[in-house]
Amino acid sequence: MNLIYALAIALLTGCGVHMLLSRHVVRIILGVSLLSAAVNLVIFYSGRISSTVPPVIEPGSSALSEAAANPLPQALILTAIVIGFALIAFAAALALQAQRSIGTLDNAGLDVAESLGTPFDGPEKRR
Amino acid sequence: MLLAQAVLWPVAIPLATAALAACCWQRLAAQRAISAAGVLLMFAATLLLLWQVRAEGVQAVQFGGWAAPFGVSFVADRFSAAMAAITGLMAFATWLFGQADIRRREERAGFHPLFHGMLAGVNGAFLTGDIFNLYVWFEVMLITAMGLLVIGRTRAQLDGVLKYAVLNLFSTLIFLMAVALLYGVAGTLNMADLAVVLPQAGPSLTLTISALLLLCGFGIKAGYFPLFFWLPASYHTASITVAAIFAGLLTKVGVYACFRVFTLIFTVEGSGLREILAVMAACTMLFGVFGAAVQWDVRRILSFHIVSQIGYMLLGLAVATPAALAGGIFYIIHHIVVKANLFLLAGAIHRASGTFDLRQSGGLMRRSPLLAALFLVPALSLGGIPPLSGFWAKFMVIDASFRGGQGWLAAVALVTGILTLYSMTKIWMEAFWKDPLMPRPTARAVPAPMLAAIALLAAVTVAIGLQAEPFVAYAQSAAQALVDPSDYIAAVLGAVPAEGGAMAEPRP
Amino acid sequence: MMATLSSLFDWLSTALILLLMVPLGMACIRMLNGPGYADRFVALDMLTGLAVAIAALVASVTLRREFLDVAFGISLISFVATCALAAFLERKKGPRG
Amino acid sequence: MNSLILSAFSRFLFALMLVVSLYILYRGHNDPGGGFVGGLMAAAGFAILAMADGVQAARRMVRVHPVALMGAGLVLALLSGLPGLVNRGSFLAHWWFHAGDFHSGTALAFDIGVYLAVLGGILALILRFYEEQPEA
Amino acid sequence: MPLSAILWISFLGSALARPLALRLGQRAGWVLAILPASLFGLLWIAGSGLEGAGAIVEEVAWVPSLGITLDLRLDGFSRLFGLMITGIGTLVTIYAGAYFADKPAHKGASFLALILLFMSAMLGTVLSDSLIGLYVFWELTSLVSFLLIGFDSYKASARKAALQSLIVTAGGGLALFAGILLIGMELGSFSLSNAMQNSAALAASPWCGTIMVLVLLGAFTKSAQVPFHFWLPNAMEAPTPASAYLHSATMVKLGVYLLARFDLAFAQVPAFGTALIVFGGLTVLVASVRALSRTGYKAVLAQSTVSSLGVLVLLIGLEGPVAATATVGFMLAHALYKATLFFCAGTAIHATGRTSLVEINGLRRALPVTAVAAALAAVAMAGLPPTFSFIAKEYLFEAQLESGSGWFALVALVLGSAVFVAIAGIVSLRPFFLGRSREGAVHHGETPGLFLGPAVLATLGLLLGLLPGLAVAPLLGPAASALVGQALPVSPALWHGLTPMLGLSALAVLLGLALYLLWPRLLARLAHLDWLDRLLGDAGYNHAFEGVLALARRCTLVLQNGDQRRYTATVVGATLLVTAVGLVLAAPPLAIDLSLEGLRLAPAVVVGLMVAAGFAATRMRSLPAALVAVGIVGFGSALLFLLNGAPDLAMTQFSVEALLVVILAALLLQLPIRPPSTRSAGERRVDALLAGGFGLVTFAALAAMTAAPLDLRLTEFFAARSYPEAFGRNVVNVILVDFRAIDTLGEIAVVAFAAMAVWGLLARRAKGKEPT
Amino acid sequence: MTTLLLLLALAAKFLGVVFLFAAALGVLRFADPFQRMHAATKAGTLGAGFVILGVVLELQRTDATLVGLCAILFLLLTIPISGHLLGRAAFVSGALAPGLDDDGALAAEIGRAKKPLEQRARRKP
Amino acid sequence: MSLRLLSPPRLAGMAVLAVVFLAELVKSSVFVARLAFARDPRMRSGIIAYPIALRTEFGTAMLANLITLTPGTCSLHVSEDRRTLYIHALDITAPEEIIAGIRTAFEDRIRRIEG
Repeated sequence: MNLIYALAIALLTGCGVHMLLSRHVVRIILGVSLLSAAVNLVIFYSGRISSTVPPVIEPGSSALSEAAANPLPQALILTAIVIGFALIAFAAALALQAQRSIGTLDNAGLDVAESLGTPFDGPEKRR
Repeated sequence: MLLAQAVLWPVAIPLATAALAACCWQRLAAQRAISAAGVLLMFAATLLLLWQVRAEGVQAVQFGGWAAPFGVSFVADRFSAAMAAITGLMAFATWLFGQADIRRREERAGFHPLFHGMLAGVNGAFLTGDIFNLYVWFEVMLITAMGLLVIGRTRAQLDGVLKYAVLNLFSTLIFLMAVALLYGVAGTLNMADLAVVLPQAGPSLTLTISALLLLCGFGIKAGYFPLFFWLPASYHTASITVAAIFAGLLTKVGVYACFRVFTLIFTVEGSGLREILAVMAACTMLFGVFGAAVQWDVRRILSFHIVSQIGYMLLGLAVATPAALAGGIFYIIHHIVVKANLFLLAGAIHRASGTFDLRQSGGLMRRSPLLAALFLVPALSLGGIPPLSGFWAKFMVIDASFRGGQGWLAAVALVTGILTLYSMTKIWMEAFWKDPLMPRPTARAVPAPMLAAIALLAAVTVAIGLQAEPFVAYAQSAAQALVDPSDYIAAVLGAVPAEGGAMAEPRP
Repeated sequence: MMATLSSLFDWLSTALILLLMVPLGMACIRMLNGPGYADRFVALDMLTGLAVAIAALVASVTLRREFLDVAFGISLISFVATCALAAFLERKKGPRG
Repeated sequence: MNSLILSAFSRFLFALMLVVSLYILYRGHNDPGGGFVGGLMAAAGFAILAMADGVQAARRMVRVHPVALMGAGLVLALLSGLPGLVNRGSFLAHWWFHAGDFHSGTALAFDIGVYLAVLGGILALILRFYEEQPEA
Repeated sequence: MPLSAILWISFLGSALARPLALRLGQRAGWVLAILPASLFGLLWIAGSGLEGAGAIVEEVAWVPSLGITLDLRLDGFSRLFGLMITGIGTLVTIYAGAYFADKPAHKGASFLALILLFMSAMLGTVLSDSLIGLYVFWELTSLVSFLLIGFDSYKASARKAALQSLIVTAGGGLALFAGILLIGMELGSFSLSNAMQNSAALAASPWCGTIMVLVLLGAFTKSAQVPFHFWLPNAMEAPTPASAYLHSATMVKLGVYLLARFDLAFAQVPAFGTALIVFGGLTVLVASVRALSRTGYKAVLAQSTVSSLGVLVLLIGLEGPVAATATVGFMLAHALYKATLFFCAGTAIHATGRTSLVEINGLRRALPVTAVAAALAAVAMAGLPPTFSFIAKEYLFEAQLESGSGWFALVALVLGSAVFVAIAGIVSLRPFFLGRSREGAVHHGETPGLFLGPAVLATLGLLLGLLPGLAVAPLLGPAASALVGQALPVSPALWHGLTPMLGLSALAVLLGLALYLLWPRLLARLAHLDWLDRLLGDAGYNHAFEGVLALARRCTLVLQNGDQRRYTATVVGATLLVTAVGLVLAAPPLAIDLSLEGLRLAPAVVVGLMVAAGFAATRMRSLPAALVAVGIVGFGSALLFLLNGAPDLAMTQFSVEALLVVILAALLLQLPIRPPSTRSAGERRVDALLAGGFGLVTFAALAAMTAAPLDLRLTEFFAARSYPEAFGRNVVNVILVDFRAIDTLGEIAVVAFAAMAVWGLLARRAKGKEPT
Repeated sequence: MTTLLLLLALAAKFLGVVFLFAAALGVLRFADPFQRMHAATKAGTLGAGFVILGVVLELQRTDATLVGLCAILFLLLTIPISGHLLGRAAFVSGALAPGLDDDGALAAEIGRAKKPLEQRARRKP
Repeated sequence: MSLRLLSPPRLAGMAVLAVVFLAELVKSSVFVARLAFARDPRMRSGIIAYPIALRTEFGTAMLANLITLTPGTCSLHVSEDRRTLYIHALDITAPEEIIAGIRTAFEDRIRRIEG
């Protein structure tokens, strides 16, 4: 099973990176979300995926049963999911505002920042 | 309680300030007051921490009272205490500068809470002793930084922050992945515990990849070659107060993390990291300064210089002898002060000449000789002219690389030095010496708070330069603690009663 | 007898989960193939039911109530996503607006 | 979306989700759930309201400024760490109140802080994102 | 009087100079001259007891942690330098005060302050025994000279020259710095005297050659030796008083000072002397040719300074005690006459407003005292008796003949001397005594401040020649002794009898006369030789400078080209490269655990669907479709959590996924949803490669991770303590709110800050109806 | 009794899965988004409901029953609304509907785009 | 949803409605399932305008929801004046039957609950 998980996570990471390399901001955002899903799975995998029993102490017992899944990666992933969500939401807001004020979301047309005081004009056109 | 928890306050105070400022979202006056109090308290707290660490050695606290590898610990050794203190200073200086620079519109967009949030993130990253917690603080820093970057909502800012966001998101993701891999091998997240456990775990493919991913993740944050592109693409668009504190602190957090991780958890020695770091350092210095040499916008010149100077710090890590690490630490401290000050000066230049573009500015020597004199201090310090702080920084780093058998790195550093000096004189000649092409209507007098902030930082630079001894000695002892982290480990793992003994009995 | 029966039930529940993978796959095909956005969104909505069912079945495999809680949560919150998608579909006029 | 069917049910769904979110928040310490999911659930309730009746309607329901709400959440979460600091000398060391098998304490306050912060945060996001849309 | 006090007085004095000068107005020059004059006196007194190679040493601590002191040392040589610096400094200050009398007060004040600072820095350089201290002051002189050269900053040429001088001298300074660091590393101390005494250790060091080259670089750049000779003539953009100080006395001689000091340290490295002779000789030749091809008054003088420096460097390269005497003698002589000539030139230019020698004629009547001083200085420059220069020149030839270092040095010296003769005529006879001054050509007459300096110096040159034993012996003797490291008897006299040296002198004078007479024609001829100017001028520097900048431009253009995709691709590619190189270098064991053990079909199917959706997402052009595909991935990971015992995670993932859809749908609502691709086919291939590489790295890391069992200490602790101590049954939640509550605090802070940032970012601008 | 309940539970679960299966099949095979929506909402809801019911019967715990019933209630409450919203949105956005014979004058009431959104988006801006 | 609605007869009405509704739901699902499994799932569907006789907004919405969960129908829209309900029917061979079915199964009962 490890093989399958590892392979799948690796492939998802690859897909995420591929989308990240796009020039369109929204696709990049989707790529980030793909990549962060993959990274979350890496955390999950690193805690060893071996059990289907939730890490909740059953009534009457005062300690978690041996069979339960590893709770620590779960807590870490929870944090990571939330943080990833916040960042993606912010990136989406950026994209929205950029669309509103610059009018494009394709990086081929986004060079407002770096054309400030650029030394490259005339024959030395950028790109 | 105040003293025992000295490590806590530099993070808790700005976080509380940010939260309180957010509570008063619509009342700017209240926000300003809270912000002022927060800055002063935080500065005091960081100084307290510094004093405490100097007096009593490594300080560690365990959150929730859970013993070290189980709970999250905050640790301050000499290095991190110094970083926190310099953060306090930066916060104070930029806050002072901001009194005259921050506009109402920016305040309404949440400047105060975001500013303090960023400080909390920076200090958290400096003080945490847990690698996952480090990730969390990195994210706090990232999101607030992005928020501050676009606080003016100009088109350039939007464009810049998009690039900033993409590369930094990639950075945090590979950082997180590396953390996961570390956990998967070592089963622990506490950095001190990792330092104990990893040598027993032995080398493995996963660990090596984790180390390299950490290097790249931090490298993006820090702006190493060839990972720095986001920095010159975005920093110059930020409003000056923001850019100054960014230039001073944010990349250094990446450098700090590199220093911490590659001395405590991994070693540079014998793992192939040295060669990679050395090449990276050399290229970072050179290509950074190349960029600076050709730019015309003051802020862009300075942005590229950040990259270039990061190379020197990295050089310290690449050589990795105690002297080299001391040089790196000294360099970080020096550079934070100087680079922030230069950005503040860029703001003052903009105020006085009405433009950031060197081709259009000029005549400031006559109009504002005080500004000219103040400019010379950090500019020359950056160029490594003695006896300012930059000279000692360069001295330590280059000397260490000669002694560490990396003469070629020293040579690159020296060549970079010339180009650094060149681009600083370029600013000087264009903005101060040259007569402006045309008088600009936007030019105004530089307000007093701006000059005060600049003068404060310039004074620090001069003080470090003339009285380098305490700083050098401090950096050396900090570096010694990095090379031999037994105190750090003992403070984290050994100082608390075993396994949270105090927690065993619930209180009636 | 009870033990074998319960293990049989366990096994059956696992098999049912596996069986549910088939509709899941079919919904995914519809989501990825389209052809229209409306088709994709309908299929995405369909996933809610599937997820609830899978959560419930996991609860029956592990005999833990916690998973039923998840089903309960999903049933409520995924509605928002559908709303948003429908709103998107309805309001989006042309390539720009 | 001027859907009568949705707006007829939106208030009801909103109230339901709010109640459920509080329930999830409360029992989070012992069962799946907690402040974060609770906050999300509550925010989803507001989102439904916003989509059915418009952003202003949702905004009116909050009464408090969403940013202030999350500021309050953060403050509460920070404050919940203080009793531990005073009593136990350790920040975020939770202080507990016991009544037989019933335990409650600052951990719950912390979770409420999380709930408020997340609610305020997501609410702010949703309100902003749905604010300027061209009406159908 | 401790030496440090002298430095303190000097620096404090110069710090106070500007405000003081502003208050004093016209008399500022005279009053401020008290500072250098008193320093002169102090140095005279402090060093008067020195005998032979003796020295006064004062230890000053600075940065003990780095083994750095600010030790000061006064021996004969540094005393001679110090006296030159302060003595000429006094006169320069007075002259500058007069020179700036009719300019805005703040300019004069700034200039005086800079001059005094300059003097202090030079004084520090020659008094330092610590190499680091020396370097500190050395760079300070470079810096102040930068400010002085660019003093008339409105002139583009002044700025350019200032930059050039800074780049060259500070760049050379960095080389020197490296050399000093290496010396410190090899000898274990940064003490100059220690280095001078440990020549054997230095010669034995593997770094010896490097150190030598670096020190030579430092000195050559400062002293404008070939191939760095170009900056000094350009530096005459500085106001004349500064030129006089810069060229004649001192700053450029610091390089010579350094070489003279290191002559002992490199005593056992023959290449050192050879290099000095070769480069010094070349400098003499090049500067001679260039001096004869100029017409600008200061330009000619500047070129002749370069030539003199070449002579000095050559002299240091020569062996033998006479060479040392010749060095110090020529140094003093040159300082005296060159400063005079610069003062005179300044007065002449000031008076006429013209700079070309061709246009300045017959100023004898208008500027009588200056003319006399110029004549005296010219005689000295030509090396004619009875001036002190004549004695110096005799020594010079003697040193050459004694060391027997070959014809090259001899030719260079004789030619150089001949050109000095010619130039002496050109710069003093022609402007002051030949031709007739044009009507109304003189705007400003000479004032006491303007003629005091040249008069005193010229007289001194004559006086010392006539009475050499009076002051010269006590001054030159210790200086030369200090150079060779042992007591050296020096008895200068005007008349040595008929010696070969006299013959050489005569030859040089004759040649010089011929050159002087031929000068107008020579000038016309040389003026046409553009290639010569290019070859010998700063064209090389300009090319190198432009070349570096062009390289920088190209690098920046390629690296920071504004294209996001390029950035990301480079970053990802670099990450992969670093990982690959790191793996090769570290070569970790390849223990990999890959098995299908424990296969469960349901998760496998889910995972397969996720991957399919992931791939589909990368191929979809339409954004809503891609959103749905990414949604499947998120949904799939929620299902995975569900199937693997993580209900909390599943619930959170579902909720977050739903809200993400809500937000992204709102985003897509306001965007074009089917943007055309701007990735070319080639870029797509590169991207696929990078993505594949990244996937491979991830796969390798994951596959190797499970080869070893996980240490579950933390998990066991949480499992055991959750309920008894933290009173929660849901361990995940207990970790979140108790064990690792600070993480959660940070996490909600991230959410809160993100929301705040978005709130500010998406606010509508000034439309009024927005509730803030 | 327990065995009976368990068998009942099994039956319910099985029935639920079958319904879900049918729903997915419908989503896959039906001709246009409206018809697919019928499958997704009706059969999907019922399938999920039956599965939950089965699990509730199997677990036989009060809290689980309560939660399960609540979940079913929510499903019944939300799925028709989402079906309605999706259907209407599909109609308004002009989704291709080969199986739709008669628009019953709805287009006159709320309007219907000439082309489906995916085709409208395809046009160059 | 006012308290008025909670009087005993209304509650009884609601209970009856719920039972009927559940039965309809099962029928409807079976219907769809049969179609899904059919060899040729092609059918003629269309939109029917249904005149509403209910007064309250909530009642109308309730009706719409119930319709959605019943065989082959799904409410798409309620007209602005709340007089017409547009229903998508899977099979429109007999639209009158559908309308009649809805009227008897749901609308009358809801009207009774409305009072």
